[in-house]
Amino acid sequence: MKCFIGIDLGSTTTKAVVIDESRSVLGRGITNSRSNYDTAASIAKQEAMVAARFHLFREALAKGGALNGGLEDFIAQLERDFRLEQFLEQLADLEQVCGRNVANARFGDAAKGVAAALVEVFKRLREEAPTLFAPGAKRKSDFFRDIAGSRYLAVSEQVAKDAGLRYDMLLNVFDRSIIEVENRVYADAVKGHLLDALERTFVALPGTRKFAEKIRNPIQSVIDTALEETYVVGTGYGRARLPFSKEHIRSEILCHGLGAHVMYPSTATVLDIGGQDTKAIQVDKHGIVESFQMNDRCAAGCGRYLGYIADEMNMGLHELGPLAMKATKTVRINSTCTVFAGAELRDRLSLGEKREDIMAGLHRAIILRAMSILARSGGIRNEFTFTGGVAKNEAAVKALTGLVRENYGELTLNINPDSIYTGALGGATFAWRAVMEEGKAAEHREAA
Amino acid sequence: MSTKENRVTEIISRCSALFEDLEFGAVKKWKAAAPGRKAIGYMPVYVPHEIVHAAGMLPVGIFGGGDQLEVIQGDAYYQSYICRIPRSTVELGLTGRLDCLDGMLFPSTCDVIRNLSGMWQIMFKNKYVRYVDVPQDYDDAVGGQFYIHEMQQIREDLGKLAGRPVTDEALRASIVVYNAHRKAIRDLYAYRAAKPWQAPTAEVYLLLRAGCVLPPEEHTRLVHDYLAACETQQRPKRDNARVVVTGPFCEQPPLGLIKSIEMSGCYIVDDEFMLAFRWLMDEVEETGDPMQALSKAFLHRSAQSSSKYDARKEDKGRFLLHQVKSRGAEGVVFAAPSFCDPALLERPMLQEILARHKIPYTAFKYAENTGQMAPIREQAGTFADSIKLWSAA
Amino acid sequence: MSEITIGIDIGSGAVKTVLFRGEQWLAKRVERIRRRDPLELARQGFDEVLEEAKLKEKDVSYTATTGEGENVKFATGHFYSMTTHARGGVYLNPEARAVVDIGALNGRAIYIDERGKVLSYKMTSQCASGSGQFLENIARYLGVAVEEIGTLSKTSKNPEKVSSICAVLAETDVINMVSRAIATPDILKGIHISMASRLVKLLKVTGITKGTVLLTGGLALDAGLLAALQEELVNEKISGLTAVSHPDSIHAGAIGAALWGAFRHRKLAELQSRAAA
Amino acid sequence: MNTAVKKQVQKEDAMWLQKELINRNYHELATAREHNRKVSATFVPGNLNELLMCFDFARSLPETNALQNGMRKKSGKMIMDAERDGHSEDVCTYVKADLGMMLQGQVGPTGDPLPHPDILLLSYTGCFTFMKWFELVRQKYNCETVMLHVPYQGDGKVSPAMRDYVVKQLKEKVIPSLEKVSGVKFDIDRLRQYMRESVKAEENLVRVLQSAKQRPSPIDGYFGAVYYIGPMFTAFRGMPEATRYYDTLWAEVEQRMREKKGPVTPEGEIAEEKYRLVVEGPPNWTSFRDFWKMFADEGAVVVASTYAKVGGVYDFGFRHDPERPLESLAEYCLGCYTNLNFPQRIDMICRYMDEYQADGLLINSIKSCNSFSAGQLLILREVEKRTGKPAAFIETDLVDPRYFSAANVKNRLESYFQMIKQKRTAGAH
Repeated sequence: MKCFIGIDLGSTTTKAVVIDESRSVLGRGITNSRSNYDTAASIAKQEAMVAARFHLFREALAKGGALNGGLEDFIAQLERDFRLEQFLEQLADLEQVCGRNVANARFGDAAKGVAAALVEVFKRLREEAPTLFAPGAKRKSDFFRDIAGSRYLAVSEQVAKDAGLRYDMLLNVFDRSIIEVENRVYADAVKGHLLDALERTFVALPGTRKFAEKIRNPIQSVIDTALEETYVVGTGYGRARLPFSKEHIRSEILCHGLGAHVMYPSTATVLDIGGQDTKAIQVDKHGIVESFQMNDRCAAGCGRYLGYIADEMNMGLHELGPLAMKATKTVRINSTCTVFAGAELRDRLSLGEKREDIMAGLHRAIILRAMSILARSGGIRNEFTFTGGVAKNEAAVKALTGLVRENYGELTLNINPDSIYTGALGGATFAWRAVMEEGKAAEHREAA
Repeated sequence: MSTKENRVTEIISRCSALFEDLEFGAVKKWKAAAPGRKAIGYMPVYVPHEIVHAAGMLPVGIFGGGDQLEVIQGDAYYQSYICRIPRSTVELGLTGRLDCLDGMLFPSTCDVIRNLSGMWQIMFKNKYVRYVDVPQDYDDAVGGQFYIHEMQQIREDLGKLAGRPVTDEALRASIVVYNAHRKAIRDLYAYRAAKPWQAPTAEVYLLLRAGCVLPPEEHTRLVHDYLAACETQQRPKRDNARVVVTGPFCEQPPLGLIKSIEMSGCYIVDDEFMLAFRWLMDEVEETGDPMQALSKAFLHRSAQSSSKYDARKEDKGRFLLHQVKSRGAEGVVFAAPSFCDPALLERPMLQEILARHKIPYTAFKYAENTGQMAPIREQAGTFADSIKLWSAA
Repeated sequence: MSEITIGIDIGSGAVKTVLFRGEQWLAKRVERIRRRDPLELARQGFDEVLEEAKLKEKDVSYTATTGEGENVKFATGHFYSMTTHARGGVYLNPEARAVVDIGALNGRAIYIDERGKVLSYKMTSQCASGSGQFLENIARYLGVAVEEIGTLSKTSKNPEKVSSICAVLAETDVINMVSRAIATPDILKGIHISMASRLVKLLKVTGITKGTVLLTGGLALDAGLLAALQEELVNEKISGLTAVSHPDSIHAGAIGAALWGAFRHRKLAELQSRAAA
Repeated sequence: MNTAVKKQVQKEDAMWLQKELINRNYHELATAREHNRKVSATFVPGNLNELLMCFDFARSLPETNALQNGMRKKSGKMIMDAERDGHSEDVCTYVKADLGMMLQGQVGPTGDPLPHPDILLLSYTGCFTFMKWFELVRQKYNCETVMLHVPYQGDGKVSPAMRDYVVKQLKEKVIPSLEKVSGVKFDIDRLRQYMRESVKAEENLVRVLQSAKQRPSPIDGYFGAVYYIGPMFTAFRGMPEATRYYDTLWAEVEQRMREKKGPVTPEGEIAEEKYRLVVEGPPNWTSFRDFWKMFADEGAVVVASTYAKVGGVYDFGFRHDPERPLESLAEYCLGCYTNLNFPQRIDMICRYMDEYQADGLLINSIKSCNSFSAGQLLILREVEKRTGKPAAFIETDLVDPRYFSAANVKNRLESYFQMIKQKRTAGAH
């Protein structure tokens, strides 16, 4: 089937959206942007394609009617099992690379001990893996680097202590190995993982086993359906580095404007807070950009700021918002300089301020900065759409909602859980237009 | 209850309330006390307050928004490499907090404040706005004549605004009021330099800031009261280094920064805060042609600051050296607002002169909303340490 | 018998602890913070140096903190870090006439005399792309252990300079470099050069023209940085300065704190005995 | 000889003439001491070239030196040197490039040594930093300094008092100082003669700049204009050589107009004029060609710029007047672009947008220059409001290579051009 793909290569994450001929979203994929942009784009695209398969599974299974009532649970379980399969493969890969790197590192006499410790660390990681993907389990992030990294740090600190080894050495091995592992695309493995996951799901949900064939067949046929990459449009911060021709590239401003318009056709003002930039965009009723403003050469107040804070607090990015929501007051934070955020945080803590109150202040500081960029672009008009990774953060949303009301009165505020994909959706829509409206040939997308 | 001991606290908490009131309640109250009263704002650095006063109006010092104002709209007008004060001032204006002002005077400080005068004309079309150019030529016949013209224009404008011309009589009377005010401020500075532990700069600063929103007569009384109250109590004297703080002549540091300098072991014995009140260094002639008198005071007896031209090479740094010597300071702290062209361009010249006179100095930058005091404490603390631990060695 | 003093230097990257008996150095500890609570690490360091020196808490006459240690509850007193680095620098290398301390966030150049008196100093402000924290983040990203940074950097033939001043944007610069297949040593060297250039600038501003410059702080043992600094000094034709490091450079702040602690202890004792008399 | 070849030769004429002028001036400066000539330094806005010529000064313009060093990629090091000498990162990089050059031994952009000036004519017009700049030079090198304070047009007009003040300073301060330092007696007829030359050149410069009203524009009114204004804004206004340069230039531009040709860029001719822009703010010099290429590659032509008026606004009718020499010099100084207040600057840009049929306004905000930059975002908003045309904002610096982020600028420019295009296609529907 024909697929139109938009890829938004951001500074921290890379997003992809796949839409079909009727412009319905088939799937969304996200990964952390890494040093290799091709890889990031491929992985995001692959993730979106996997999501598209799940979308098609759901449709096919619904049609088959075998899972009456239990469809959503089944799909959710299948997805978790698929993630676990993926995780285990990458973990095995990581173990192998780590092993190789211990041999190469100059640890001298300690090398043996480190190698032994690694075996123990990975044994524990493998054992606990299913709990990470159990129903209701909370993960700090969805990316392998983050999940594996945070667990590795925790487990290896314990292992090192028990073995009387230097913790630093274990960290070192991880640091030098992860980059290699995360830059690998496991494209060939997807089908296999899906099928393996299916078997796991039958185990997890034994009640479904009696319909095994009625389930397996439609799934197999979806797996066998070719998803054709009809047209790809790239956008985002790193778009210039995508291996696409100029025809296939649009500025992220246009894509965000269009993406927001597609999600909410009455959008007039769009705010996007990304990793390194904040964009305020004014669009007309056709989704055409009228004006825009971005932050300047200083990345203060961008999403990456929260990343630094999370590191500083030893928390996951997802956990910051909920903590800030517990605040009983808002500590005033004036510096939105990312690098100094940690220093400011420590300053406040040492003055006896509570973590949650400081968090609320930090979120407010980011949003204040965004409010200024919005004011620069001509203010907020109805309807107002908030997109980007930070839009998922409830504390940021709360601060924004309050400030918008104070400064612009009541208006419609659109925030979508999928808003991080806005730029990619715009890109996919441009791809769709190129073929369906402008009759562009589905020329080859990626040069070698 | 008003015992002698808490009179200081009383005065300072009043000043503190005035300082924190970003709604300018004191100005509104003054205006409401009699019908038809008008208030004219001025930004830091010198404008002839006497003319505003003689027109029966209240001169109001607008010294930015400090660290308690959330700047949203103001930031929309300025790039990150422009100092803070214009953006917080724009914020004050756009949020209606300056509606109580009937006009604004923008002194000749630097290009940023100069441009702000034109922006104000566009943003606040119904208000009286004027850029006050001061001569950089100090001859009575050349710069003086131009300056008198400039002041004359303001005098006529304000006369129109007031509905009656500003008479020479009124101007002379205002000169007398301001001479008394300047005298009070000079006394305050002399007192602090003599007993810095009795009049900490955080207090002196708040007291000065009260002068932004109070009529000069009332502020003069307040300064006298404070000085009298200070003498009634003994405060502990600490082993601190005596320093002159130079640089903050326009955008003001947060109060926390002033406290941090003191906490890290420095007594501030002279400074450039609120230089607007001390611009004319001694008494202005109270008889004769008042415009001539004001012009002469400006041309020949006004403070040296980085926003002013030094006609001769040998004039550079004289004022600062005088501050150091006359106040018995042991060192100089250059505290300049980030991106402040006048202060930062002046700094190397002054430092060279201090080095020549073997006066130690340290330097850092701040913004009116600086939140992190640790680097400030570290630098001021090391400076104080090095003076204290080693001065006898 | 000389008094026992402990110096604790809480930086933003690591906590350093030393124990002295008079001028005699008995024990040391360094613990990278890596997302842990610095105050707990300070206590841990305190206990560990005591254990190493086979002493008890009650034997300690003065515990001095420096760096971000103003809130250590069990400390006797606090000294500002440039004061302590100066003193510690001269202790480690009596020839030192300047101390350059590169911490995780700020860099400092301190011009001193032969007694460790601070003559002048300069600290970096704002925007931290040239900071230790930045280098460490990048190294982690590149999969390079902190100890290896220097060795790798020294093999660079074509260092690639980082142009952004904002550390966040500089991160992207580096990510771009990786995607352009710039070799790891060239990236690291590029960062070293930009750091060295900032440090030389700081040094020049302090007014020092000749003598030995001792690197202290967490990055002092980074041979790549030292090399870049020496090259920058040559490039800038400040040939009167020689940059050196010391195996114990990382402890300079803590040493200074311990020594100043002893000084204060004697002073306090003197005052007390005078009061008693 | 066919016409194509002839055209090429003509094109080279103006460029070659200019290059020769500049090189000769640097040579004159380098050899001033041996020829017993005194050296003056002054600034571009309000530069009193005709007056300085009356005293036989070899004339140096520190801003031009800095920008030439910027274009030759030498300024980065100079700025670092000045910062190491104690100057703040925050302040104007022209000043630091100049002071850095002095610290490096005062070798000018062409490699010729530059002598320390005998007199600094501080024409304090439209820029606060000028004042500190010459104070800094004075303190370090002990040069004689004379201040010419030009009041700001705070009310948007030049009052008789302002003009009288400037004239009085010219008579009582500037001219006597110049006489004293140079040893040459002031001759007002000589001044008149130079001013007559100025007028001729000014007429042609205005013609050249206004040729951009044509579609396609034969010139680029920003990147190209930087070259066209060179002789006029620096040490050559009032010289017959400058008059010749502008004659030649105008002949070339006229020819291109007749042939309906677009501007010539360093990368060749612009084939298709896709976007017509007005630009506010000075250019970046350290990446000047790359910067221009970002426009040229997209078919964007700048039809008018405020920077081309920084050393004098001639296109609204001002000419030096030999009949009222000192008054006219005063009016010239008072009328420079950066001495205009905000409402005037906005009016001027709106007028350009209209008269030159521009698609939009681009502001290149320069970190170094508060005189230009402080408040530009208000200009942006007002112009958008008044013209209905889109405006965009980028940030660079004059001569500090650290402040030119090519990726950043390109990203914004691309987005801007795509936006104009998208709007245009939408409008056509």
